Amino acid sequence: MRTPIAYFLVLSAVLFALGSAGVLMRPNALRIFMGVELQLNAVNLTLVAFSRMHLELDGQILAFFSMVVAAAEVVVGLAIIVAVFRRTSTVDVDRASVLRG
Amino acid sequence: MDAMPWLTLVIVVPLVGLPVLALWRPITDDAARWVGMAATLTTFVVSIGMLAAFETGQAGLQMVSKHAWVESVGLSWFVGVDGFSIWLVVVTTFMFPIAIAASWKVEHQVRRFMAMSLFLESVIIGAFLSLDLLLFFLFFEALLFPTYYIIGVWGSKRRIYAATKFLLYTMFGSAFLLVGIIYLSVQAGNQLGSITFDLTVLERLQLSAGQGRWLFLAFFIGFAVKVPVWPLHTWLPDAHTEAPTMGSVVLAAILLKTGPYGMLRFNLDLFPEASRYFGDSIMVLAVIGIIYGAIVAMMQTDIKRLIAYSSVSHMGLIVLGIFAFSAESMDGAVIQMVNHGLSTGMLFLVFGMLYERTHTREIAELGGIVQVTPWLAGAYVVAMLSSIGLPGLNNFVGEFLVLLGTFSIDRALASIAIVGVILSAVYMLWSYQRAFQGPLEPRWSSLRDLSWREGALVAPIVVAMLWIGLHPAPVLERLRPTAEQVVVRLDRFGPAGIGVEASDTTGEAP
Amino acid sequence: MIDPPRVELWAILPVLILFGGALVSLLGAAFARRSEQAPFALFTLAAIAAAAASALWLWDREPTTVLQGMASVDRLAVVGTLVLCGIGAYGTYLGFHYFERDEHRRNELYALLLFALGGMALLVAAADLIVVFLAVEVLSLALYVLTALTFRRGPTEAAMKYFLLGAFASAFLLYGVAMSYGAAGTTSIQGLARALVGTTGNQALALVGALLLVVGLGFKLSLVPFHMWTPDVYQGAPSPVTAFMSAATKVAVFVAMMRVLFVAFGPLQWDLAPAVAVLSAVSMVIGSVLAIAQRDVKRMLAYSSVSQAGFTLAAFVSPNRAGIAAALFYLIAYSAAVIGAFGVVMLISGGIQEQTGFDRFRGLARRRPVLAGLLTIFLLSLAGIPPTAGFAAKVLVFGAAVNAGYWPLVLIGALATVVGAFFYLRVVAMMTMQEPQGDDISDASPLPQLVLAVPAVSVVVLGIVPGVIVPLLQEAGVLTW
Amino acid sequence: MIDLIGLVIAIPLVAAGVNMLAGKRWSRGAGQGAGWFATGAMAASFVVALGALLQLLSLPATERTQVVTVAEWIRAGATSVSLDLRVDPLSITMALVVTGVGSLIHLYAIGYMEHDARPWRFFGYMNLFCAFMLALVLANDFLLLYLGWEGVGLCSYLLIGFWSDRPKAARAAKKAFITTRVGDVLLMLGLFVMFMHFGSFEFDTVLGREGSLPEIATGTATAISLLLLGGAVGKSAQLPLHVWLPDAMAGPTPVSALIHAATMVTAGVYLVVRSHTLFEISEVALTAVAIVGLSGALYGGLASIGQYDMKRALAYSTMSQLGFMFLAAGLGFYPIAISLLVAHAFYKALLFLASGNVMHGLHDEIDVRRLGGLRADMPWTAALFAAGALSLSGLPPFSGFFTKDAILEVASHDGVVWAYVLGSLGALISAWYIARLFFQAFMGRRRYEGHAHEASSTMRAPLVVLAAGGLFAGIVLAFTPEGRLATFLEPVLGPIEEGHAGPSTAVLIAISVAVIFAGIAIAWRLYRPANEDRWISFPEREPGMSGALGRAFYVDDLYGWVVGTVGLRGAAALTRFDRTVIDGAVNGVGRLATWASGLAPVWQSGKARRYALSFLGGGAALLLYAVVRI
Repeated sequence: MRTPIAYFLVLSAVLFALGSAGVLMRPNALRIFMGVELQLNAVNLTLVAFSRMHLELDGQILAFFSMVVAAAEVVVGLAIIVAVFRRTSTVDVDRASVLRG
Repeated sequence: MDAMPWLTLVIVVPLVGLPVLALWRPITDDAARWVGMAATLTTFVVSIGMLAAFETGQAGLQMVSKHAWVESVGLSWFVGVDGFSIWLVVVTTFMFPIAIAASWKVEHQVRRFMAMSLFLESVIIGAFLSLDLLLFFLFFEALLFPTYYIIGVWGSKRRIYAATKFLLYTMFGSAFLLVGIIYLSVQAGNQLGSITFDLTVLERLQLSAGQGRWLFLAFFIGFAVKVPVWPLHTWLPDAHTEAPTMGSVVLAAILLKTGPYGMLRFNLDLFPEASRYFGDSIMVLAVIGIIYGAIVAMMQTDIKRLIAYSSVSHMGLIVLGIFAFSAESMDGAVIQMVNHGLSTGMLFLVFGMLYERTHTREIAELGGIVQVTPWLAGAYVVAMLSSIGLPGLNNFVGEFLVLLGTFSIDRALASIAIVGVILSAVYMLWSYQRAFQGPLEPRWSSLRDLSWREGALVAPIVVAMLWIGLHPAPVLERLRPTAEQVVVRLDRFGPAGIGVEASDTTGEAP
Repeated sequence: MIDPPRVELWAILPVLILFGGALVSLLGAAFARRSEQAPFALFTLAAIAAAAASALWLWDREPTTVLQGMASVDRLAVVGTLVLCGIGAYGTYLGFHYFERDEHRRNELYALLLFALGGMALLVAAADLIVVFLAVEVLSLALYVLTALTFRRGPTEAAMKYFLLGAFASAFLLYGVAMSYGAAGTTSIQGLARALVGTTGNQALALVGALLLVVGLGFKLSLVPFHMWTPDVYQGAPSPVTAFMSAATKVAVFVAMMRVLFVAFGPLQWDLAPAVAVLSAVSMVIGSVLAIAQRDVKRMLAYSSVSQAGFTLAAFVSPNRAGIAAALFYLIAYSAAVIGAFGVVMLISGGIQEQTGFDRFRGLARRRPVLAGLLTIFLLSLAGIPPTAGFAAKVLVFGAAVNAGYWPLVLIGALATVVGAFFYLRVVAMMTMQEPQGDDISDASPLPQLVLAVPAVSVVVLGIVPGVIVPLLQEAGVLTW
Repeated sequence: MIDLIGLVIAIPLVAAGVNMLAGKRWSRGAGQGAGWFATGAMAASFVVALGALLQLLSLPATERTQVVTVAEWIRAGATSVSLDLRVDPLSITMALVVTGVGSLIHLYAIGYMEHDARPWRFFGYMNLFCAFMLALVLANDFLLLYLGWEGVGLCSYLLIGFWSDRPKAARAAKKAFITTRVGDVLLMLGLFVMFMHFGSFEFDTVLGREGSLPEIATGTATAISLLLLGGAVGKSAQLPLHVWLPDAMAGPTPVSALIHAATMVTAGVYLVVRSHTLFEISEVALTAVAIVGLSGALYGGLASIGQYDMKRALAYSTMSQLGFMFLAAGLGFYPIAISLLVAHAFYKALLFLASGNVMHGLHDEIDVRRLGGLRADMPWTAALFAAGALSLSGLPPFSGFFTKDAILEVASHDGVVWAYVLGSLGALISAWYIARLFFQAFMGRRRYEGHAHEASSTMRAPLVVLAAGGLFAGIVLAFTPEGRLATFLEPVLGPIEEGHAGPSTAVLIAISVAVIFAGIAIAWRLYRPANEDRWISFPEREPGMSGALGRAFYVDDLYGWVVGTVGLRGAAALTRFDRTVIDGAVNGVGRLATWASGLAPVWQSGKARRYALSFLGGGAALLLYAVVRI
């Protein structure tokens, strides 16, 4: 017997929520970024689940796209974070608040 | 019908000066002044041509010219003139050269000053002549910046505060106006299939009573701020006081008139039922304004503020005349717009001349100067007497007609409003006594009296005042048909006023 | 035997040109010996011109979708691409001038600009949610780097915030795509529309997806409450970059938004419009109000761009040609004004020194009458005071909204305009009505002033005769189903 | 001549303009060009008026109402006012008084103003005044009448404040204008009601052609006439709007004589008499007029007794004399009212100018306590003042007798006893106060230093003429109910139906003569030279009484308190309200927005995670919306 689609959706929603929570909880830029990655992968799970539901492959292809995008983001993001670290020798986003108001 | 496109001309001519001022780099200040003067004078001449082409005794719109401008939006260049607007245009073109000459002494950024003045004149005239609501609103909003700029750059100490207050307050009002206009045009789109801002089309729309009343309010707020109707008046004293003479004169003489004019042209025309419905309450507001403005004026220690509050009072009278819906009061209201323009304009003009000499606006600091500057004081007295409605001078005609017409509609209100006549004498004469009479302040003992140039500026206004005061027939007979037409139309939407019955009984009397 | 997919590359020629140009100039930047930036700038401008030309060439094509429904060929895309190319050209020139005065050159600027531009060009032509997602990512990644370009403290911090929040937002965007996919079984925009019109689509899921997409795109558009990165990034980023992204991003994303809201989720219009209206209202009001307290012109303009996005969004409550044309006109007017404004700010603030405090602007009309005049025109247009394009744009947008029955929204907007007038004209007042303070570091070289005069003139012309482009925009407003 | 009646107004008007613009030229140095010019103008216009009179007399009594159209003035809605002048016995009489007495006073003023800095302006104003006054009396409709009405008010304002460097004068001028304006406003309201009923301001329409009464409901008539009376009360300084007249004496004496005695203040009487038909329709209004008159007569008389300032005393006496005129009009004896008006014009002008001589001779000393014994130094003036006093007191055969006595006589014959009794009392008081002035100022020992030089000939000649008029006009014109003037006025004012109640005429005359002598006797008893110290020290001995009389029963002080204290406080409060509440609200909105905007940093703290939180909040809200919507 097949597992109902709802299970996957709920699970991915939970993961997505966890990812967001990670973003909100952690002051460390890298951990925030991990949170984001978790969200993306939660979405990937959703996509795959749906593509299974619709019995066609678009969703899974889309998931691959998102992985690529995630990778690209890692590249750019880490570069920027490093740049910040070079200047302020910290990756605590809360310290980076010169711009405000 | 006249071949010349007088109206378009009179709107465009002032703008001719702009490129000269903007592009001709090595222009000297004097040259700039003369450019401004020439442009405004030409405009005056053109407006006289328009006046000559105007057919007396016709109620409807004349010299109408309509050209599609932005079809996709429904905007069209649609101008026309009738008894309501003709004199306002003339008084505008009449006051502008005087105002410019009065600002001859402006030394700082003369080119911009002249450019702004010309732009201002053009858009004011445009506002008076446009029959396309969007076009009107365009001009109505375009007024703001030049005025803001003139007050803010060439004004006195708290000029930026005053300019900003003026701008924001007026924009606040026109926000409602804009929504009203757009809503109306969309209604037109739904009923006639094509979006249009054409007044003559929109006035035939079928609006439910509710729609009519809400739209009326939206329009009314927009204009009431400009008038200003109590209690939306507090921007006026600041703007008047801080503005340079040019600003004060134009503001008082012309700009304020766009408010009551808008009510006449749009509120009454588009929403007759609602006008009837709100008429009484607006009359009450107007009367409050009359008395309130006069009393507050009495207590002012700054002459320009005093004159400003007197404007609040007088404009209240105009609004009263409009919403009394009797032929006399409406005639009175329209001619009173002209009169108030002349008298208050002249008050600011003459006081501006005095200010150039004394650099104070405080009544307490002046005193006794009539002994050293008899002619200046004389000019001030003439303006003052006109503004307190002395028979033989222009204001009396308007005041009398407004009060007469109102009295025939609502005795109580007219009787309260007429107290304003007494109060105006009180605050004017009192301030005159304190500022001009009494023992001479030693520090003013060497004031110069009016120069010939200044005298030449004042003279034409005085002539106009006496002319309207002693022989207003030419003015009245051009605006009367329009006013009567409007009143008759309005009477279909409400109880006919007693005044109308009276005029019926004596209609055949020559 | 399955026939190979047909590949109509001509249809996305502008995008290809831009990406190609990007790669070339990237290689050039890598291998060029002398760090002379003029050639790069010229090459970039040439690429942009070519892209624009190829876009024009597409104008008369029969509207269709190509590449298995991935990209669409229609006039909306063409208009979008053209506007973007214009903005890109200005971004290029401003960037060139900006770094020309600085000792260390940044030739990767041009590559990044072209990448971003390519992403945007792809976005305005996107016919599939996947492409929307990818395009958004491409342009964002480029913009992240552009923000940090000078590697000073402000820029890097801004870039980090932009990046983290951007990634966060793109997660939502992707989630929205996923939901839509779940609802309709396809991610093609027209497919979604068909599915939702019919019974095959799951309305509830679709609504959630649509809203998530709005969230994701709303971030790029800096709509309240997704706007909070905007002030920091706009202030932190180098002025030319700010100028470029404040204009170009909005154009591209709003065009995508049209396709998403009007076509893909057109059937859900009645459910979406209220949400859109609320977003628009809060953006207009909060953006304007928060701008009042700002004492830094770049930051003030950032908040103003928030409220401007709100105004543009107001047109999205009426799903028809009028609405689209109004939105497009508004975008054009806004882009011209905002590019010009940031350009003048760049010149006044001493380029790379980025001194954008109010004091720089006091009495400017005395020192630099031309710059002050230009900035005045741009600010008046942003404030929506006639006779500028901003006024016409507001009238069009409000007209569309009232037409859809949303007159309260319009009233709020009109009142927000009053608040806007306050802070825009306060700058005018400072320039014209106050005395100069401190030393003058502004850049008075004639060429940039001349270049910036073009948008100023066009703003005025569009204000007086909006009719010259409105019909074209209305044609562009015809979307294929 | 009648067709040229416009000249009567035009000449002084033009002269005024010329004098004010160019008078400076020919007034420099010794020559008093402006003065002579103005006087000439008045004389010329007098001649024209005289000519008109003669032509009028040549016509049969029934055709003595001529209307001359000059131009159209206002036409709006149904309002149509053409600028017509009306020449009939009444208006021509008034015109002659204005121009005649006017010329004499102008002549006098030449000498009086010789030391002034700007005589040309003074004479300009004087001529202007005459022009407006003539417009008022010659008007054929109420609107032109109103024009003149306000015009004379303006000139009175300008002339009272002529020496504007004296704060007293400036204040008095303002007070006069504003106080009379109250009356003017009532008059205007009257015109409104009139217009609503008749749709016109024409005399013929409103008042009915001679003989016929206008058709109008009593109520409306009452309303109109009472409002008109309000205007009259203001102009003629009757209770309760009299407070401006005494202060108006701050102006140059010729002004007091011309405007505040002979002409302008009588405009109220003229208005009532002119519109008598309306008043007659409503008995109420007529009674009101009588009451106003009587109270004015008594109040003015008593107040006059209390004054030490000669001109103030004369001012209050003017008020009481005007009171008598109103009484006459109120009882319906219009010709007598006019007769008294004419006679009063003569002798009151005379009295004022005589006191003017005193001031001129004693550099502006006017307080009787510091005068006395002037007989010796200025015999002419003394004699002339005496003549005026005799005429005013009403001893036969002087003009005062014919008029005041006539009122009482007719009153008693018509059996209006209260009017008769109180009127006689008023007569007694009049005799009393005028005799008092003469005794105090001209008899007894001199209480002033130096020599009071007698007035020059140009300042005596006109007085002589006025004296002649004051003394003998009565006999010449026979101001009796059936005398010439009365018959002349009959076409306009109708005949006087004299009743036959009460005692016979002879008895009445005897009584009134006795009354007058009683008054003089009282005056002699109190103020004869021997009593000098007692009356000078009167205030110390009777502070209450002298205070009450001297300050005219504190009416003015009451007004001063109401306006000056209560009114100003209220106005100040309203102004504060305007600044704090209304404008405060406006600025408050601005402040609110700025405050809200200031909150930005609180949330916009620069911390990325907080940004993410608000982002998430927004998303959650939208999802919630979706849930609700589904």
